[in-house]
Amino acid sequence: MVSLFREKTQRADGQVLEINFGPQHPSTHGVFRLHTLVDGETIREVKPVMGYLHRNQEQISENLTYTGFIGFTDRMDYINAIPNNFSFVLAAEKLAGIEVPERADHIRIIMAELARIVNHMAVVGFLLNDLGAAFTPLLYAFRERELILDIFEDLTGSRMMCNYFRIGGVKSDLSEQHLATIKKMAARLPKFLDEFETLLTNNEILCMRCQNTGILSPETAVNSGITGPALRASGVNYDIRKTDRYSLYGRFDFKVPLGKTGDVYDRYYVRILEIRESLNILRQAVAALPRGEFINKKTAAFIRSPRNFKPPVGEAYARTESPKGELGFYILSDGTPQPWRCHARAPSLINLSALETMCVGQKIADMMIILGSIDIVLGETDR
Amino acid sequence: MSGAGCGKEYGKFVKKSVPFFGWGVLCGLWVTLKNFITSYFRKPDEGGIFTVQYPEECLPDFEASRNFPFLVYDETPEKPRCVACGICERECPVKCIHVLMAKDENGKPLRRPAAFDIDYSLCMNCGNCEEVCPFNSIFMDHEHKIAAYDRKDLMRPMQKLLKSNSYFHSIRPRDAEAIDRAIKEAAEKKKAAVPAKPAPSPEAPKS
Amino acid sequence: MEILTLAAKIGAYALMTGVLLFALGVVALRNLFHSALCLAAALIGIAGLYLFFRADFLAAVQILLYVGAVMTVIIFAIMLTEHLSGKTTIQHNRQSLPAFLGIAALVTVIAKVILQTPWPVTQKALGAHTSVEGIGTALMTVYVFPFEVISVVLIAALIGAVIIAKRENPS
Amino acid sequence: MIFDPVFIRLKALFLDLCARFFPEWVVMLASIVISAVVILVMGPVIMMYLTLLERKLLGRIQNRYGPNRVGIWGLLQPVADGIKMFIKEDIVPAHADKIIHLLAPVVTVVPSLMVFLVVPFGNGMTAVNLNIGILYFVAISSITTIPIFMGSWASRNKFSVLGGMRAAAQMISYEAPMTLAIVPVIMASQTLATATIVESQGGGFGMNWFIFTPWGLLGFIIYFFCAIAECNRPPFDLPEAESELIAGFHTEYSGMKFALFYMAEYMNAFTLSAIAVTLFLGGWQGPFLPSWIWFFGKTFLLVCVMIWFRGTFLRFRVDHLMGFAWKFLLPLSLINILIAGLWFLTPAIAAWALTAGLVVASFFVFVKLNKTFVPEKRTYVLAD
Repeated sequence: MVSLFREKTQRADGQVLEINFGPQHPSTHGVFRLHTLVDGETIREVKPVMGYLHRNQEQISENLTYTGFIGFTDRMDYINAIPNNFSFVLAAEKLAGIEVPERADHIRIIMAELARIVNHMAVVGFLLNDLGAAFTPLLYAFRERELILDIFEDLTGSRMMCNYFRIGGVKSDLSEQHLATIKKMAARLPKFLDEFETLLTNNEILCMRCQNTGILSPETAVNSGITGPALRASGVNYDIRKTDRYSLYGRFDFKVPLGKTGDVYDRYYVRILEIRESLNILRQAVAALPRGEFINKKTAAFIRSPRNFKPPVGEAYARTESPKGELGFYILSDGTPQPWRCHARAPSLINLSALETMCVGQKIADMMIILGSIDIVLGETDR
Repeated sequence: MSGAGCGKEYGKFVKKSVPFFGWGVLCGLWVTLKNFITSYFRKPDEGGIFTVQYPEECLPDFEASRNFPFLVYDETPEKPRCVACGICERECPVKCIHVLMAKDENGKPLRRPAAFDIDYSLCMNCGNCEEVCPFNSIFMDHEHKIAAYDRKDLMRPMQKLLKSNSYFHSIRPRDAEAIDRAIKEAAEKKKAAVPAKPAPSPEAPKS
Repeated sequence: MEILTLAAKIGAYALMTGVLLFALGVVALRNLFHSALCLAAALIGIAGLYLFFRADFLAAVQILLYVGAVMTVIIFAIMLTEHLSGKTTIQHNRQSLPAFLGIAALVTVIAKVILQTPWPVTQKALGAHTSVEGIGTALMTVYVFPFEVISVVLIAALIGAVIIAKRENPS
Repeated sequence: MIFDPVFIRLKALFLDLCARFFPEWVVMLASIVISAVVILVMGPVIMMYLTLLERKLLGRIQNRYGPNRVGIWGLLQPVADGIKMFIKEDIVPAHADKIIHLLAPVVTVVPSLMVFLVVPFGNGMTAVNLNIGILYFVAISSITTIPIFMGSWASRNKFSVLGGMRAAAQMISYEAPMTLAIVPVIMASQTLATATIVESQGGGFGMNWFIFTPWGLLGFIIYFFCAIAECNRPPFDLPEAESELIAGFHTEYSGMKFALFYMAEYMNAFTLSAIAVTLFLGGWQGPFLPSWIWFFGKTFLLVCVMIWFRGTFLRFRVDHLMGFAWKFLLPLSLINILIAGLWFLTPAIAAWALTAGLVVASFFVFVKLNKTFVPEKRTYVLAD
């Protein structure tokens, strides 16, 4: 492997060790390489090396219909498929100027918020595993996650690769039974969160490990284009659900939790608070779910014949607040059933850009939890 | 930008304070102890044992759950619903479906498949084939135990893909009933409009 | 019982031979890490000899201090100096002649002392058992001054170590 | 108590039988061999079933069954694991120092087995009643760093080296407070022999156990933390930190060599708990039941607590770990010696009040002095 630091290693005083964390390493969350220079246990330099999971998804989209590509967006951030669907479908609708029925919008928000809860719970669980817990918090989180995935499977047919959103609406309607399960879930989760927080939030070891490690200043965060909980933990009030008010997010009353220090602990706690806010939105959306169509009548036909969906020549960029940050799809159409170019602004990739700033001067163990707290999914980083 | 981005402050959420050093650790120990004890007598979703002993017991199937596609026949496997139109082949995002239309001696298409192969090793379970099929012929199965020792074994020929309508009823009763009704209605309509018309596309409610 | 005594004798001589061999390894082996491990083995062997001569306390302290602490520090140092751990090192240099002379002088002195000391092998001396209480009492009464001096030296060393460690780290 | 000396009677019976047919030296040899064989068999068996116990308990803590497929309640799981370890390919890295790479796991097991010699398993059931028992234990457990060094150095793997460094630093650091935590016990029982220490805690329906004194409680807590650190178990499992160093010093080990490392670790966990029981929890002392049941019951309880800790806690960071040992446990253990001295000098009720007050006060003082340990209070804004 070619050293990325050849020049600098020679200048270093011989105490420096060059270590590759990854591509096969238990806590790089996939095939990802952290090329590091360490001085004893202290990190001197970090170079993230990605691309091991590159699957050419943007190129694939150019040979697929819009509907056909929705299934591929599932595979980008494979922990939570639905927000990916959401973003892509919004972009396609913007391109073709399609209205979405209110019921469909409500269903979309319900599903997206459930997915956010799933994602945040998985992330906090994995972060705790990186911190050295023997799977207990992760399995507690996964216990609840499984129940939400049950809802997903019941409604969309798949636990993780939902492929649920369609242009102009969603694939299938939410029944009363589904609503009852979701209501039950929304009532159950706060209790679980309380237990989870008792286990962790005040834990002295967690505080020692996480507080003041990997501090990301608001300036660096904004300059590096970091979005999502990682940005909000630094105290910048930027939530696309609030700024863009896409879909029907403008109608619901929810708060944006903000941290102050921007360290790993804040990123952990902001996520916990976001789960609580998501539950808030969920309750409101379930209560306000109107009757009506779950998909725009005109576009319903595109499900059966995807090749008839030919958006006019033009371009569109739509972004959503995915659980990991700003997930945007930029689509360029030439009037054919396939997008001419489709680009995804993947938060996992862009949030990595400040990794070195956060890691330098910290310990090896900190690097792992900083990586865990940024919340990357390699499927999205590499696409 | 620091602080400048902060919007109107709604209120402050202050963390619970800890009575003394070590309290958080003790709380954590209490939670794990509680879960340890309740794992012996509580129900699965109330703190009991949550896992399922897989080969002996399975989680219940959801009607909508989808795994791999299969083909439906009405009476006998020789007469599948599929007419080899090739739409699913065209719309499959990963191109795992291969359809060959049967032809008689004169080379006239017979509106049934001569070969219909699905490569399960390529299939990504998206369910798009089911959505685009105008003849209600291809559906997503619940079967998930398809592991094989060889890649070739994952290439399913038509004989293995064809399953009866009653099987379809058994895994997805609601959808199957709706589709049967729609097919019957379409057939009656066709009978009523005696002068032969092009086959109306059976509009089945999908859910 | 003779057989047991004989076995014990054989064991003791085997132990001594082992200690000598490992000691030779310390100076002869080309790999510093191997040398260090040989030193550890030799020290453990010496502890075994102490045990054999019924100096339990001394044996335990030998292992605790030399093997447990000193050796760990030596190996730590070897591992930290990375370029030493990998390659083989030449174990002699130009000062071999003066070193040889110095060692010869030392050996002569020690041999003379050993030869001149009368070794009274009495039944009483053989039966003597160094008890922990005895050592403790001696340290706290007769040898209390050297004991305290050593503790002062140790504290000085500790403070020095802390100061050196602090200086390296500017932050 | 018929069952109490059952093992001693068995051994005596066997030796009597020997004495009828063989000369005296055979009987002596047989006595040694019996004790040695019992220990050599017991060590690995305890290790095997500790792995099962750990997996079962962790499973229950995490709301799942542990291993339950091999045999009834998974009782044959350790056997299956052993077979798997035996038939696994033994991989030696190309650039490894072959001899030391092979020796390291073998040497690791030796000190852990040697500690069993002085463990009083029951009334009169100590293999060798050394009069320096506790010192022997401290000395032997101080060797355990060397095989870890050997393994980490011989693997020629950077993760291994880092793990080895951490192990050495950690073990040296935690040895100091551990030894100092033992000192009050020696002061109280006026002996170093393990069996005598247990005997000095007898009577009073367990109320004479050293843990029921302020200095005993503090000493026990310090000792127990240090013991967990000594055998590299969470939350002090830095040398083999999975999420950072993959497997630390045994990254490059597979098959039976790996199993030997594991065996040493679990036997260490057992012996360290056993010594804790001996020192603070009254050893085999206890009413009604045979002494060895009391001993094993208490020891396994402590092992379960270790597993419980593993199921709950996160890993320390290396600087916090060092800070915890040197800035918190070490001064506390020094103060504990003072407290123990006061306890013996002052009359009963005054001693309780004085020492308990001192324990609590010193705990809070050291918490105050160690600012890095104390969590910051954070506020979070809920913005619109």
